[in-house]
Amino acid sequence: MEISYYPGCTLKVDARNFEESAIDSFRELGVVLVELARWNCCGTVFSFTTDNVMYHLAPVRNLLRVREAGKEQVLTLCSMCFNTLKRAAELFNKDAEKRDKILNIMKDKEPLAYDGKTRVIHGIELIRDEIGFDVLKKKTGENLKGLRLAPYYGCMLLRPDGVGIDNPENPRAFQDLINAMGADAVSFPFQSECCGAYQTVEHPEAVVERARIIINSARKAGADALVVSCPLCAYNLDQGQMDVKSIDSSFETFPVLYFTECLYASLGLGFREEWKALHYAPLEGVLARIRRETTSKLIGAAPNKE
Amino acid sequence: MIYFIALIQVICMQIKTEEVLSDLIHKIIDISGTNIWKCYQCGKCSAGCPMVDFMELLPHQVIRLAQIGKWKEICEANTAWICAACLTCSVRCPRGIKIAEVMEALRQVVLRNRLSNKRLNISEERIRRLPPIALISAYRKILE
Amino acid sequence: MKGTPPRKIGVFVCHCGKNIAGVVDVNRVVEDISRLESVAFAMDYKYMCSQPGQAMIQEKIREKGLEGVIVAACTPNLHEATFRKAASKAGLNPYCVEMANIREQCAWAHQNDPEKATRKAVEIIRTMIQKTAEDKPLYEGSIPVLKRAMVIGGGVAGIQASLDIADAGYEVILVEREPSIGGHMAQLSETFPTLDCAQCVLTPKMVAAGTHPNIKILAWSEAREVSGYVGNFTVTIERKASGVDWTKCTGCGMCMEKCPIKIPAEFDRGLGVRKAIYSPFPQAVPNKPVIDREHCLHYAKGKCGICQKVCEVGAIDFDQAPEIIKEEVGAIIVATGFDIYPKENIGEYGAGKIPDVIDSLAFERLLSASGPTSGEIRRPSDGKIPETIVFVQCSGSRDPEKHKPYCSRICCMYTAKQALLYKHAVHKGRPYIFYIDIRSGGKNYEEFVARAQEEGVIYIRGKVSRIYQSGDKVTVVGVDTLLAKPAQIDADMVVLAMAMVPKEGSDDLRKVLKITADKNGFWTEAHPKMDPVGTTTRGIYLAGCGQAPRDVPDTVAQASGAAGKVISLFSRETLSLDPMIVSVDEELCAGCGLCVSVCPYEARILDEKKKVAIVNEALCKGCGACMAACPNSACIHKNFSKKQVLKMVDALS
Amino acid sequence: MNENFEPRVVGFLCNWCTYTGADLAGTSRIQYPPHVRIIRVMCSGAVDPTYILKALLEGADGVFIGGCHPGDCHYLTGNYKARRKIVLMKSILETLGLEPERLWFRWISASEGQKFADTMTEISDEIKKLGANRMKEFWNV
Repeated sequence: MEISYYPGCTLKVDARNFEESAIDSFRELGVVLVELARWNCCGTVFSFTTDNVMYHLAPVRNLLRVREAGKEQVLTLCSMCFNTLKRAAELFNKDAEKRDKILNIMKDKEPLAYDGKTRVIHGIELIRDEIGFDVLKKKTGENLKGLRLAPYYGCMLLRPDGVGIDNPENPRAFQDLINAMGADAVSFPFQSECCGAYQTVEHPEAVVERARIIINSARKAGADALVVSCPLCAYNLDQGQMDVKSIDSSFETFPVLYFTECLYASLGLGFREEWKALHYAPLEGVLARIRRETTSKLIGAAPNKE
Repeated sequence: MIYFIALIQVICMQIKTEEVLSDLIHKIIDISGTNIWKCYQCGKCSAGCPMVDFMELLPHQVIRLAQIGKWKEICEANTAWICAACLTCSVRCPRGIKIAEVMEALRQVVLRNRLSNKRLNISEERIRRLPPIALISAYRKILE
Repeated sequence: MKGTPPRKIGVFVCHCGKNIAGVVDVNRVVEDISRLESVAFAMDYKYMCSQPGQAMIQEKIREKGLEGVIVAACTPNLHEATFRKAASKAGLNPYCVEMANIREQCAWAHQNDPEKATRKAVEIIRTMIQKTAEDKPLYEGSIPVLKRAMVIGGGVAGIQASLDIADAGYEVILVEREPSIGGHMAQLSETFPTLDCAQCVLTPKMVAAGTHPNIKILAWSEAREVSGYVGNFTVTIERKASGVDWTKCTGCGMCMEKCPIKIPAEFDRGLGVRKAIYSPFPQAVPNKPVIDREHCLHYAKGKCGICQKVCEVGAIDFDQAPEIIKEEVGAIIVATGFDIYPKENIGEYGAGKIPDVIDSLAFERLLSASGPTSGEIRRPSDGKIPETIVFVQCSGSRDPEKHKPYCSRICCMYTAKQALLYKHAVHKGRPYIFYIDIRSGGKNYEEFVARAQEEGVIYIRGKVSRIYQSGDKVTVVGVDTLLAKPAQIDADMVVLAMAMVPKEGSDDLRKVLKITADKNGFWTEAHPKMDPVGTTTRGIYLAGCGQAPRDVPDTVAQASGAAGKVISLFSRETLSLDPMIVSVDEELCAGCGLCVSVCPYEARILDEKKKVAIVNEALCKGCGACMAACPNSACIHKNFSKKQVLKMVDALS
Repeated sequence: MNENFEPRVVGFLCNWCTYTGADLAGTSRIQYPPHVRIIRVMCSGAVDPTYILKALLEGADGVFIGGCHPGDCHYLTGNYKARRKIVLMKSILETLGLEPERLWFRWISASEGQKFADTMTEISDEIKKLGANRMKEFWNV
C-alpha cells in the first residue's frame, strides 16, 4: 500500500529521526510513504480569525498537491501539521463563502482547482484504522517487553473535539498503540496538557515550568520514557529538561522518544546511532532495555529519501 | 473631600454604555466568531489553563471585561500574549465559547490597529537553536 | 346529525377599545363586509366580549335568524369559547361561531400602517366568511369512564399518587420495574432542609401503599403496550420472571443469606454488595426476592440451587416464565423518575476511573445509616475516613455544549446537605464546595445554605476544570473566580453532583404511551403553566422527575395534583368528546389504508369486508393528517374540511 | 424589483405553535409586513398539497407553512409529515414552472413571536425579490 506523505518543516531538520523511523517502520508494516513532490509550510498553526482567508492558503495548497498526485489521503506525522491541514480541509468543505474566496485567490497560480477531497490522517490513525492494532501486535513481539512508556498526546492530536484523533478528555488511541507495540502504556494526568508550544520562543520560563510538571507527572506514574508525536512537544519537553536542570540541579532527566522511534524498535529494527544526537535527555537507560529479536533487511539501511 | 472623590473614581469602575458597545469589542466578536455574551463566568477556562500562572488577567476575567467593554484593561494585560492556543479552554467551556479564538482575535485587533509595537526579542543564538516549527508558529501567533 | 349549511352570517366587529379601532378603520370594515353576499348583518361595538356585547350578539342571532356568526376581534385562543357559549344560549350551534383574528395578527402587528391593516382586516373576515358558510353544527359525543387508575413508577411520586387515588375510593394498579417500590428516595440519607431521615418518612408510605385494599402493586413488571383512550385504556404488562413464586414466598430472607454469589449492589451504587437472589433493601415492598439470572450459578452453569434447598416453603421456581397480563384502566399517571447522568461521560473529571471520585447518589448511600458502611463515611479505595472532601456542583448540568443544558435544580441543596452531614459525622473533616451559582429557592432553603456556610462548609465560586489521581489523593483543579486565582485542592474524596436525566427506558415508554418528550427526554406537559400535570393525550398525567428535575416536596405536590386530576375525571360517569374530529365518507373511501398508517393515535382501522376506513371517535384528536394523506378526499375534518380551506384560499388569491 | 409590489402570501399555521407564536408577535407589538394572510389549521401535517397548489395556481406570490419544532408536535409527528410533504412539493412546483422558493416552511414555537415576525419580514423581502407570481398572467392568456 502506498500513501501520500506530508513531512512538514521540522521533520527535515531537527526531527529527522521522527521521519526516518516512520518511513522505515511503515514500510515494515507494508505501507510505503510517498512524499509529496512539492510541498510548502502548512502554516504550523491553524488561524482562528474568521475574517482573513489568506492564512488558509498555505494548507489548502498542500491539500491540492495531494490531489495533483492523484491521491485522496495524506499522512502526517507531526501533530501540528495534522491539525492545521485537517482543519483547513474541514473549513474548505464547510464554509462555502471561504471556499470560493480561497479558490478565487488560488486560481491565478494554480492550474488545477482544489476539489475538497483530500482527507488528512495522522500516523497513529493509520495504524489504528487501516493497519489495525491487532495486526501490529502480531508483528512486534517482545522487543519492548517490560518497557513502561507514557504517551504524551499534547494538544493538537486531540483538540478541538471532532478534529482530534480521539476523545479530547479521555483518549486511548496512543495507549492502545503503545500496548500494541508490546510495551506497557502508562497513562498520566498531564498526558494531554499543553507543553507551552510556541511560547518557548517568547516565554521560555513558562515552557520550562510546563516541562518540569509534565515530566515529573510521567515519572511519578512509573514510566520509563515519554512518547510524543510532535516535534514542538519533543523540543519543549526534551530540551526543556536541560533548562530545568540548569535551574534545579536535583532534577533528573527523563527520556523523550517519538512514537515512530518506539515503533521502529518494536519491529526489531533497534535504534539508529545518529538519532541520539537529536535527543537531549540521555536515552541509554531505555535503549539498553530494547531487544532486537526480529532481524530485518532494513537494519542499517540508508534513510529512504532523495 | 476632593481627595475622596478622586479616590472613589480610581476604585469604582464606571460601566459605560458607549464602552459596552465599542467597535473594538465588536471586532473581537467578529474575528473570533464567538458570542462572548454566552459566558456565565464559571471560570472553567481559567481553572484548566496551563499558562494561567503567568497571566496578569485570567481568561474568564478577559471575557468578563470584554462583556462590559473594558477594552483598555484587556489590551494592557499580557493574557492574550501568553496564551499558547492549546484549546483546553475552548473544548471545556460549558457554553461553547471559543476562548482561544477570542485571545487570537484580541491579538489581531491590537496588531491591526497598531496598538502595540510588538517584537519577538530573541537572540540569534536562540534562533539557531530553536526548531523551525517553534519559530514559525510563534511568528504566526504573536506577530501575524 | 345533518344540518343545513348556514347561509345567514352575522359579522360582529370589535373595537377592543382602541386596540383594534385605533389602527383599523372599523367603520370601513363593516361597510365593506356588509356588501358581501352571505353577510346578513354586520355591526361594530366597543367591547364585544363585554356583557352588553355578548347580549347584543344573542339578540341579533334571534332577531335575524343568523345561521353563522363571526366575531372579528382577538385570537380564538382567547375568546372563542366565550362567544360560542354565548351563541349557544341564543340557540345557535356553538361550532357555527368563528373568530376573525384582527387584533393580534392585524391591528397590533401593523400599528404603523392603518390603511394596509384595514384592508388586511377585511380580507381576514372574508376568509372566515368562507369557512363559516360551510361550518356544520356539531354535537359532542360521550364515552363511559372506567374508574380504575394505573400508576407507572413506584417512587415517592407514584406512591403518593396511588395513595391519594386509592383513598378517594378508586382502585389503583401500581406498576414498578424494580423488585420493590420506593424509588430513589429510598436511597437517600436525610433530606433538606429539615434533615429528617428519608426512610423514616418514606417507609410508612410504602407500607400504606402495600397494604391498601384499593392498591394492587405489580413489582418487577413493565408496561409494554397501551391501547384505548381516556376512560378506556387497556395496558399490557409484562410481569418479569423473578424465579421465585411470590405467592408462596414468606420473605424470610434465608435464600439471600445463603446465596454464595456476591455482586456490587445497584441500590448502593456499587459501593455495597448484594446476592444473586436479592431484594434491593430490607424494607422492600413487596418484601420478596428476585433472581438475577445473569449472575446466578443455576442459570449460568446449571449448578448450585442452594436457595431452592434452603427455602422451606418451596417458593424457588427456576423455570418461571415471564407472564403477560392485561389491565383495563380509565386513567394513567406516569411517574417514572430520573437517573443520574453517568460520571463516565465527563472525561476531565476522571471518566469514572478514579475510585474516590463518586457521584452524589453514591455519597447518599455512604451517609445512610442503612448503607454499605452503616453510615460511616469511608472512601471506596481503601476505606479511610476522608479528611478533605470536595463537592463539585453542576457536574454535567448547565453545560449545553457537552452535557445537559438545564439546571438540575436540586444539586445546590443536597450538596449543602451532604457537606453538612459530613461535617457532623467527621468533626475534623473539611468540606469544600465548588459552585457557579447557589440556587436555593424554596421554603427554608436559603436559610439552610446559610447554616452550612456558617458551620464551616467552604464555598468556592468556580467550575472545576480537572480531577486526577495523585498518589493516594485526588487533585481537584479549579478556580476561585471571586479572587481570580486558580485554586487546587488535594482531596481524599470527591463527590460529583451529577445532572439528573430521565429514567433509562423513558423513550420506549413514551412510544408506548404516545405522549411527547422534550429534547432532553423529559415528558412534555400539556401546557407548561396552565396544565403542568396533563399530557397531550387525555387521560394520561405526569408526576415527578420524569417531567423535569424537582425535589421531594415538589414531587409529592405534583403527584397529588395528578391524582386530583384523575379523581376529578372519575367523578363523572361519562366524558364528552371533542366533535372537531375527522370522519370518513364511505362512498369516497377506496380502502387504501393510507390514513390508517399516518394516524399517530391508531384511531383508524380498515374494515376488510367493506374496504373502508373506520374512525374510532374516542381516539381521534382531529389533527387532520389523514385528510392530507387521503388521495380521494374521503376524510372530512369536521369544520376544517378541505372544501372550507380551499374556499378560504380562494378568498385570498 | 418593483417598489410598489405588494406580495400576497398565504400562511397555513399550526394551531398549537406557530399560530400562537403569531399571536405573541402581535401581543408584543412586533411589527412585520402585512403581506401574509393566515389560515389556521390544526396541524401543519394536515396541510394538503392541494392547498399549496391551489394558492399558487390562483396567483398567491408565496405560501408559508408554520409548524412546531421537532419533538414538540401536539400530534406527535405532524410536523415531520409536513416537512416531507414540503420537500416533495418543492420538486413538484419546479415541474409546473413555479419557483420552489415561493414555498416556505419554518418551525416556530408558541414562544417565538420574534422569530415569527422575522420570518414574515424575510419572506416578504425574498418574495419581493422573486417578483409577482406569473401564474396570473398565464391564466389571463
